[in-house]
Amino acid sequence: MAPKKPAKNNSGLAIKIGSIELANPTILASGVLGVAAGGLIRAWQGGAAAVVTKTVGIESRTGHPGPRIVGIYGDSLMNAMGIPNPGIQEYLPEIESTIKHEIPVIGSALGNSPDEFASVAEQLAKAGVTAIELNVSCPHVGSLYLLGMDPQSVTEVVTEVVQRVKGKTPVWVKLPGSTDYPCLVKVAQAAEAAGASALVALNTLPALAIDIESRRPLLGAGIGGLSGPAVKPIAIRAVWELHQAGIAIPIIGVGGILTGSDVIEYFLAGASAVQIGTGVLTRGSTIFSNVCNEISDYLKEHGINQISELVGRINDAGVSS
Amino acid sequence: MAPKKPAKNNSGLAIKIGSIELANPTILASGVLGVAAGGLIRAWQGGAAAVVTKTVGIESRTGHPGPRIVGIYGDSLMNAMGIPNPGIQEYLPEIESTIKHEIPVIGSALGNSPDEFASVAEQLAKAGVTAIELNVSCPHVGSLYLLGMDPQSVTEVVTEVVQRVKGKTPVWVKLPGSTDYPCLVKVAQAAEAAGASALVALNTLPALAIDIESRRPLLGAGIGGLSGPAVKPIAIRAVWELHQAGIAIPIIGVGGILTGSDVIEYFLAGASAVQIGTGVLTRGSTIFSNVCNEISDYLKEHGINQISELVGRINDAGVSS
Amino acid sequence: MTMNDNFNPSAIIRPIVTPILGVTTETPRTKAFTISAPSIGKHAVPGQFVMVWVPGIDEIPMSISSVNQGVEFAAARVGDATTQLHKLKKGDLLGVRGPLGKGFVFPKATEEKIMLLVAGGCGSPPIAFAATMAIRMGFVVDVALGATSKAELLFFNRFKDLETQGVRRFVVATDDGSDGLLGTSVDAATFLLDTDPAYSACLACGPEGMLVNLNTLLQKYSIPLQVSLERYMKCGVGLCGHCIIDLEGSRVCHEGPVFDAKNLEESDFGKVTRDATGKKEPLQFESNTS
Amino acid sequence: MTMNDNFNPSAIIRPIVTPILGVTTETPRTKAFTISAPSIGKHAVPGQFVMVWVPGIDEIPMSISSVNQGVEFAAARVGDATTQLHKLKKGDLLGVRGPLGKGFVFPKATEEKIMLLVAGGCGSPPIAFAATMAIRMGFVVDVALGATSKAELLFFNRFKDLETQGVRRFVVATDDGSDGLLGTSVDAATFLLDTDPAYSACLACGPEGMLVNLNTLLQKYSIPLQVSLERYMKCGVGLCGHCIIDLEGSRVCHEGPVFDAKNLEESDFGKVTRDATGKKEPLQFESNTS
Ligand SMILES: Cc1cc2nc3c(=O)[nH]c(=O)nc-3n(C[C@H](O)[C@H](O)[C@H](O)COP(=O)(O)OP(=O)(O)OC[C@H]3O[C@@H](n4cnc5c(N)ncnc54)[C@H](O)[C@@H]3O)c2cc1C
Ligand SMILES: Cc1cc2nc3c(=O)[nH]c(=O)nc-3n(C[C@H](O)[C@H](O)[C@H](O)COP(=O)(O)OP(=O)(O)OC[C@H]3O[C@@H](n4cnc5c(N)ncnc54)[C@H](O)[C@@H]3O)c2cc1C
Ligand SMILES: Cc1cc2nc3c(=O)[nH]c(=O)nc-3n(C[C@H](O)[C@H](O)[C@H](O)COP(=O)(O)O)c2cc1C
Ligand SMILES: Cc1cc2nc3c(=O)[nH]c(=O)nc-3n(C[C@H](O)[C@H](O)[C@H](O)COP(=O)(O)O)c2cc1C
Ligand code: FES
Ligand code: FES
Repeated sequence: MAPKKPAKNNSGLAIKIGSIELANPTILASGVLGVAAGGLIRAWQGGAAAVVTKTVGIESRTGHPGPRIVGIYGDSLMNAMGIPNPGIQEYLPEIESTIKHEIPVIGSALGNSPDEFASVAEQLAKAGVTAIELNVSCPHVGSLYLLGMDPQSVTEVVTEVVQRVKGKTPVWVKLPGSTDYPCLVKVAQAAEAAGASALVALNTLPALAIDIESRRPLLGAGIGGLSGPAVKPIAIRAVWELHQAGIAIPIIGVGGILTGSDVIEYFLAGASAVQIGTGVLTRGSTIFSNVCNEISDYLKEHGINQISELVGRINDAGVSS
Repeated sequence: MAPKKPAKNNSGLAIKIGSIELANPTILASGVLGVAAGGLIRAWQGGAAAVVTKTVGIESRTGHPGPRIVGIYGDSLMNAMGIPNPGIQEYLPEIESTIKHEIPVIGSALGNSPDEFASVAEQLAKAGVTAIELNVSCPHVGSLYLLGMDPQSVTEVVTEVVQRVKGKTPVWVKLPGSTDYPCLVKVAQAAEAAGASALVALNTLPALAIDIESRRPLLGAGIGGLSGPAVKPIAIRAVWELHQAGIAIPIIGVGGILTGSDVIEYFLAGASAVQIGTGVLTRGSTIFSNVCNEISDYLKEHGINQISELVGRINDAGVSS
Repeated sequence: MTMNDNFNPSAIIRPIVTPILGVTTETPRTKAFTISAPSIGKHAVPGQFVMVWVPGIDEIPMSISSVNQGVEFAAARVGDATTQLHKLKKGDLLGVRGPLGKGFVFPKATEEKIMLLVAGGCGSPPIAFAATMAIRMGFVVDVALGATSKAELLFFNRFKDLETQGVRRFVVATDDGSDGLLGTSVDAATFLLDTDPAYSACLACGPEGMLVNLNTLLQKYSIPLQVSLERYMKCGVGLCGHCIIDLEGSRVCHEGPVFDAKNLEESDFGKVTRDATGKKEPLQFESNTS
Repeated sequence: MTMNDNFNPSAIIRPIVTPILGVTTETPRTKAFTISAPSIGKHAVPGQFVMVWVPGIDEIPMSISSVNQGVEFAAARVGDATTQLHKLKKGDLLGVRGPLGKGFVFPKATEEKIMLLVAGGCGSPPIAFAATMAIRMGFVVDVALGATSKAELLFFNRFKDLETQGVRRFVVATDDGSDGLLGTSVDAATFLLDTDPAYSACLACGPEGMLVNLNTLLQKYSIPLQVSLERYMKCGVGLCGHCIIDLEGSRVCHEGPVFDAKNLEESDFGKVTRDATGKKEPLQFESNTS
């Protein structure tokens, strides 16, 4: 069974993230569909120009006990999967069978130390991933969230990873769902200075939901990460703050994207590409092509040739940070 | 015209915030309806046990240009009012005519310095407010948001205010919409140590929404504060973190409350009372009595005598922070 | 673009941003703007308003004057936002959200029923919309229109045209006597009442002083009066409380802008208004009772 | 409490937490639980499942076995969550969300149509639900049921009772021969096919080895087979990808758990499964083709 490449009837959607060229700006976010090659392929057949793998580490993780997801008012979601993954060795075949279909795969990595991050990254690079995404920001796994809030730690991780992949594979850093933008900017600057090729903003936001019948947290892990429409204006603010602060590497926006409008909003704020996760639940795995069609309509209606022309083109005269 | 006190047919709802006794746990949040005495009275007639005034400073402020509110997916809202207020002198009559109706009024204060905060607080105290709420956390007004993220500044402001009101009027501190909980806990501890009587968590979260037609921010000020259901799980997490961290003064939960269930959720996480803002838009100004009725039903169905028995009673065994 | 209507909050809290369909100069200081906003037009009733977002400047309340060819409002040039608004042309972007507030309440029409409509100054927009509606509902309609001068008689032609459709008598007054009676719309109303005071209802919009005087006048005839008020508006949807006019918390943007004049006795009506900071300021005008 | 149903996300992503209405011991290792969840019961079709939240332990998938007296499922005690589940009594709280996945597809029933239902081990729940539904739809139904021993024949009485309502033939098999044929549910099915192979469809649930063997058997007769599969589930709604079984990304929780056996050729069916980490593990079973 050879998966079919989705029709590319949308012009003006091609974008670049540094040296990486993609057919359109939509990328499958990490942790969604990505446990298996088939999931990554499904997203790509649904229109995603690239796919991010499930975050993987050196060792396998069973993840948190269930419930692992819970719906929040307004099509939003909380999850506490706990980054289940079979470990990089076991996971490599999934990546390889995806890459075999000429699908750009971004490998998401975690680690307990700069060295662990780098080991995972090395193996991902060897498997031929298009880029590596460092997950320094999962809000419900140990100290990952705090790692991503600390510029010094981020410097160490990124420096080690970039050195070990010898600058051959671009390294992206996924930022935490923080509302402390001055801190976020410092982390972003640290990542950029240490050699990151792009930033991904944002991971889920730390949150808690309680069942009032059993009086227990609605997620097995207690704390979870908020995603979906609830976080969109917060993530867009983050993208804008990073752009404003003069971050020169591309910013990939993620959080709450459901429609082409949402993507345009991210681009205007300063994003050069986007990722979609929770939207797969709301609109199905063809959300990527649906969103691309909506972007195309917008570009046509507004006489814009390339979506990339919109990056950072918010008219924010008079708006103060 | 003497406004009628709403019927108090709900038992088990009475709560205490330190020395303050309230007929039920619902309080009107600052900035909603509170420009005029009539608005505060309306909320009280709608069932609120107490009302927080619009935040006022020494000098008048015209606030931000419009648009000042914008709806966000899922009944959430962003606002950038910019804290318009006529200055404490001009505003005092509104407070006085509200207090005349024996309505517990909480005076919300801002300032550019500890001294300014204290001057406003002194005047509020003299007018007979039940408590003072320090707004150190508005995300779209100059440096207020950052002030509330800095334990040292919070210590200075709270110390000065508590000293100037001579410990006679309880001082509440309203915390910023931060997802950096370690920081939030430090600020809370600073406030507590400096003599605050209660904490209010959270103010709105800093966010940005963009109109893709005009390519401008949808709020006149650009940046706005996110409120409503989108922020509820984040604020509940904040309340829980504060409670977990051993904060001993009462915590007042605020953010996204629409129903009695939401209030129960906040109580289980550690809140002793709640405030409601955006819900006034969703369910009207009688949301307070509606919510109280829903709480009563819950208490009855579950054989609970007093809502206060629920404070912090989340069963979070096995849940790690 | 309508692609994500499913996902959008309602148009009362999120503007529909759309190119202006048409601009017409109605008086030297007033222009009428028409925009395409079917979801607003479909539900609007006379007296309701929209918040108009002039991108980059401000968002301001404007009464809906017509929903025939799209949503129309007419803005007098008075300050920053309206000055910028007047510079906009067909095709320029404008945001509108609404319909906001409660409009005029039309009594059940019977053959006998006659309605008096009174518009002063910039008060014509909701009255023009109300006239169209009243006629469609089968009312006999008399209109009293006032302005500073003949040129400033807003929607004069529109009311004039309605004479063939159901407006029985149309009387104008100008401060300078350049057209009609010498005086205000209240004087025009007095003229109409002198001839035939058998009105079942009166709907009015205009400067607050005029509305106070009209109220005094109509009380003598026991004709129920509905007035459309103006207050400084921040949110437009009853949330912020800026436009409250009494101790019951009546919000001009939500319970109003149209109120039964008889319910305004214990309110700020005719007495005070608030500025942008929320500060109360006394209203000054010439009273016809003194 | 139903007070805020308006504001709640749908029951497929948020559990309905409610006291257990009833618990019955069905076999030494299996108990059936009934809960009140009308919104789930109303929409559920045979083959669909719920995610059952055992508070404080875990959330696990369980096929719906009946929607007559509330939503019912039957759980074998195999590990942590099911052991704790078995300790729960009537009135204890349980969370359920659903209905999840796609159920069995019933061919259009005509007088001639006869359906074969095959359940092995813990596979009875969806098959019992399917039997009830098939009978209501007018099918003639034959049932093959297998288990390790007589005592473990899950829902034996239920199928037996259905003999008066539309089950034509009901054949059991046990590994130890303590009841019916000596063998598995596939042997019971073989017995039925030997007598009369004119089935228009076969629906089956049970251990994957059994399903593979059944598939081999039915291919000889060209009888279309639908199987209900089990995979480790994390989200249950097609989001996380943990239960994917092929390169097209077929999710057992979303495109399944019921699949047409003929579509499973290039899938993991009968070959591999994933553990809680997502690691692939070979499936081992005794094949009837070797
Ligand atoms: C319900 C309602 C309906 C209205 N309908 C019409 C109409 O149909 N046609 C028309 O010409 N005018 C109408 N107005 C008045 C109109 O809103 C103001 O003239 C306009 O806001 C002035 O804006 P500006 O920026 O040009 O003036 P500014 O320079 O900002 O201020 C000039 C004056 O305009 C008023 N104003 C400014 N901003 C607001 C605001 N947000 N809310 C209320 N008043 C404000 C104040 O009185 C202010 O002193 C209406 C007002 C209300 C409340
Ligand atoms: C669609 C579907 C329907 C099912 N219907 C039934 C049914 O009607 N009756 C019944 O008794 N069993 C059913 N199962 C199997 C049932 O889910 C497992 O027996 C149960 O999850 C075991 O949980 P545990 O904590 O007791 O076991 P554990 O100690 O956690 O693990 C024991 C084994 O149970 C399985 N398991 C554990 N967690 C999960 C999970 N989240 N998803 C899938 N499998 C898991 C694994 O194979 C694991 O090795 C169904 C499974 C699926 C996928
Ligand atoms: C079920 C689920 C699992 C996730 N797992 C991961 C993960 O393993 N690694 C990671 O970096 N982000 C993970 N995320 C976060 C998403 O990649 C994304 O940053 C976030 O959900 C916001 O985007 P969205 O609103 O489009 O979902 C997960 C999100 C969800 C909903
Ligand atoms: C229109 C509006 C104005 C507000 N103004 C203030 C304010 O002046 N001072 C303040 O401390 N909080 C202000 N807030 C924040 C609220 O008091 C509250 O903390 C926040 O909205 C979260 O609660 P909610 O989701 O119930 O609205 C305002 C909120 C809104 C929506
Ligand atoms: S303008 Fe906000 S309540 Fe009327
Ligand atoms: S369990 Fe998550 S996709 Fe099936």
